[in-house]
Amino acid sequence: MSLALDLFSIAAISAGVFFFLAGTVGLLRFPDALSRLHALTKADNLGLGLIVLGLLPRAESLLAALMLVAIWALVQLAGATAAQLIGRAVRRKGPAI
Amino acid sequence: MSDFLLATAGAILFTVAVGLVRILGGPGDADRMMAAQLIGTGGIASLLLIAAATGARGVDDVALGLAILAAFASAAFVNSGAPAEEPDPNPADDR
Amino acid sequence: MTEGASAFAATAGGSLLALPILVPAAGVLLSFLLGGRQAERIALALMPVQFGFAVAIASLIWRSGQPLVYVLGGYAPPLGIALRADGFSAVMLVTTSLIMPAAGLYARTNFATPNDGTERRAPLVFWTLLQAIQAALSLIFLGGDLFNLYVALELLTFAAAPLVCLDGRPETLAAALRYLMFALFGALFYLLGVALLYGAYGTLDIVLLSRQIRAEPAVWLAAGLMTAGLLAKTALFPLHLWLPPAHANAPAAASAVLSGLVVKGSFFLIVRLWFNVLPALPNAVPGAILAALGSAAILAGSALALRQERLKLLIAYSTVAQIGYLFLMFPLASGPWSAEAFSGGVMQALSHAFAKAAMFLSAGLIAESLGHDRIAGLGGAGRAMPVTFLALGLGGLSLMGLPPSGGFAAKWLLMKASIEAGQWVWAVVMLAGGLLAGGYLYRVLAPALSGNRPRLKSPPRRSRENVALALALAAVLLAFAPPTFFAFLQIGRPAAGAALR
Amino acid sequence: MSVLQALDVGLAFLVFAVAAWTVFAPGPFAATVGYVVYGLLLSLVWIRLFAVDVALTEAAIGSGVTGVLLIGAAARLRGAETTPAEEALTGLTRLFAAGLCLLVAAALAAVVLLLPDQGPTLAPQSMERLPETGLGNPVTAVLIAFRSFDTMLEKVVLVLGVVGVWSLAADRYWGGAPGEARAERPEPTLAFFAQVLAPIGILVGVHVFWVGADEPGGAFQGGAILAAMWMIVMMARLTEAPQASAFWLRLALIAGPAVFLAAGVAGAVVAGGFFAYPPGLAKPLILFIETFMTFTIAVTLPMLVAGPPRREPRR
Repeated sequence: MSLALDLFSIAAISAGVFFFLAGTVGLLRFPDALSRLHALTKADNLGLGLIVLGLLPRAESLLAALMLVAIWALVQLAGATAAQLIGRAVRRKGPAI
Repeated sequence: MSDFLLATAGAILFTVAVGLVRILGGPGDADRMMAAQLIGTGGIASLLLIAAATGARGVDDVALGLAILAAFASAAFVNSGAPAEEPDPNPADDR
Repeated sequence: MTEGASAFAATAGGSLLALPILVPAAGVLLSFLLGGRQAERIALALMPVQFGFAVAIASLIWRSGQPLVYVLGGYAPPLGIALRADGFSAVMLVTTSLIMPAAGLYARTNFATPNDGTERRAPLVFWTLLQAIQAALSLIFLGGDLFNLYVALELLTFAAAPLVCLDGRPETLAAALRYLMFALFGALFYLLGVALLYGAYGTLDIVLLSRQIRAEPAVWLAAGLMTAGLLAKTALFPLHLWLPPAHANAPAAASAVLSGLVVKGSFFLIVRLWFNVLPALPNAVPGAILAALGSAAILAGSALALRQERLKLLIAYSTVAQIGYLFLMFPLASGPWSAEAFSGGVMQALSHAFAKAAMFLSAGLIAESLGHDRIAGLGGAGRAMPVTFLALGLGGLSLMGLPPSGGFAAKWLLMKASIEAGQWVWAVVMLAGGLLAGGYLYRVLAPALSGNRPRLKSPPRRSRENVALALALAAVLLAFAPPTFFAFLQIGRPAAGAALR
Repeated sequence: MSVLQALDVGLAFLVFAVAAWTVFAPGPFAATVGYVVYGLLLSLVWIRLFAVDVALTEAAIGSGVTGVLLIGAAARLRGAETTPAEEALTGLTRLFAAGLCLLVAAALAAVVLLLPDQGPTLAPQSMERLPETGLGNPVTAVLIAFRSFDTMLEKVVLVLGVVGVWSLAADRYWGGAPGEARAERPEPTLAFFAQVLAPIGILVGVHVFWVGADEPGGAFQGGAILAAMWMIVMMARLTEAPQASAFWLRLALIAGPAVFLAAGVAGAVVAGGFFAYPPGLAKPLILFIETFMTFTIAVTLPMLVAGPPRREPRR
């Protein structure tokens, strides 16, 4: 059982790392600000989400697990807001800001 | 297992930081802001991984604090980008 | 060392030491809360109280012949914080509590709240921060713990910097910012040194540290960093760049406090550092470096003062020069002449405090009455406002080091010590500095006392002239300090420079 | 080298790289972004040094308050071609400054390496006397009991900070609300975000303050998070900055140090010395003082960020 959980953790966390990598590559390679923003949000949502998912089986208590989920939810909220705000700013002032 | 967690923490940090180093020249402030946002998320991820691996106490509060403040820099950035100095000549036109 | 086993046991009456810090701190909070005219009332009402504390502390030290100690919160060092007062602390406390009310009485005209009681910016800020400076200086003179003293430095910085740009002109803002940068970097370097000392010895208490300190790399680096940081705050040449614009642009009453007292705060800490914390370090080389910088300050500051076109800038550059004298005591700090050198340094700090405060207040009166402070336009002004120029001249007497004045006593003691120590060079510098001071004062006084009376925009108020004159007279009277005064200064003074050999 | 050591070394290099990035960044805004990231990495470093209290402070101040302050400052400088400081610096001064920095850094590094690995410390003594305070977190005990005098005075420094910032106001704006009046067009996204975040953030802030007695946390960290919540609500224009002359604001700004000072003086009457706590009553008193300090910090930091009054006072 523990082995299965470990394997699950490893798989989820590795997938999370992949999305962080993808987010970075997108940030560096995509042609314009709005599409770079697009890449970025994937890292926020999926990257951290998968890592939290992978860490859940290892949480010491239910409260700790809830805390992990809450952190992810907050980052989701922050990421979505930041993406909206930056996107609007870029559209309003042009990509040079 | 904790070695794996630590290695991933390092990998994430390294990945997102490369983004910042690469983006030194911009092109625009918005890109720099995005890089900072990405590092913020990456930092929280590695913090959680490090905490799980080393069992340090009280780290979840730090992660919680960082998560709450994650959008602050971006909010300030946008807020300062729309200052009162130059009122929009055509307020209806948000496009 | 006079601190014996009593270093951690509170002495009788020691609780008095907390009051000169806590009372003005409470005054700051209340003034800010109540606002309006209350700030001025609270500040002025607390000044005599503060003088009472200072005198009481001095008399307790005098009667017991021992430093006064108080342990805060019942947590003895190294865990907790101790306050300590020796002769030097007490003298500085009394000086502060005399100059503060002088500046306060002078400032009532400039920083009055309108009759309807509406709160104005400059008065509220001035009266609040004046009390903050008082609290910070008390803490500097009484603190027995290096981190506690860092807090005092922070208080002092944030109290002093806004006073520089109180009248809001852009150039004053630039001066204040520059001052702030120097002060913050200075505090940061000091803090780095404190952290190193804690890392090496696990305590921040001055007495405990002084017993353990050995000449090792960490200590040398800490001493270097802390000294450099404090020198930046004291504006010793070549770190003086911030001082002339800051002190010349501040309102006169603030300049008097900044030039007379605030720079002495960080100087006091340099003395504490080398005499009380690091007596075990051989101080020949650092002492010589400090004195060489001091000499350069005397010569360069005086030469620059000679070339100024505005009176307030001239006085500010003369502060740069006079600060230099303070550092001549360091190479003379060990040896049979050390008591003389120490007394000379302290006397210089006191007499400069009074004389410079008097001069800045006079310069403020001159600027207000004439509408400008250009030296070229001072012709005959001495006839129009004789008392003001008398105060300016008497202050100048002390700067030149002519008898009878505190400045003379200070320079005489320092000169004697340097000749006894065979270090002639400092004596030569002092003589040259006196001549140069004579030169720049002549530039001001000679035209002022000759020529036709100019038209005054408004004659200075007699009471304000008297305040300046009283300060100048205090600087003169220091020349007549009795031997018991110098004996008092020695209470609790450890000798610097490998005193433990 | 274990993975943990490798991570530490990598983290150290990263901190160094971001610091260099910040120094060499083109323009104030880029440098600010570097600084925010630097703060985030530092809080990771503090975690690795098991200084969670400091990590919390760094997270709250570095990413929250200072970041907002500096981004605002960078935005105001954006119009200027160069800052005055840049104009004044010639190549030679830059070289000199760089050399001096390198020298100090090298000397510090060398000396720190020379210090004993197990340096002398006061940690055992503070643990020994921890029970007297009734607290479980030695950091809080140092701040509010052993060295309470320092902490009280640091809070007075914060008041001086506000006085200093306000002193930059134009005379006619004295007593008015701090910060610039902004265009009346609230960003709907930001408003929604603030409405969702603020209640959660306030809970977290109070939580961090409350656990500070026994776990990492405390008045400053909790207060800083609360301060950030007020800032976001003001940024979203859901509420206006209060008038600088408002009595309640002044009271809030001094409440922390005032209560602390009063308790310290009361100690002289009831517990035999300034800043002494009566035995048995230490913990409730400490929590009482910390409550006011948290509140004051939560009010002070946004006022410091908002800047001097820039609006005519309303009567």
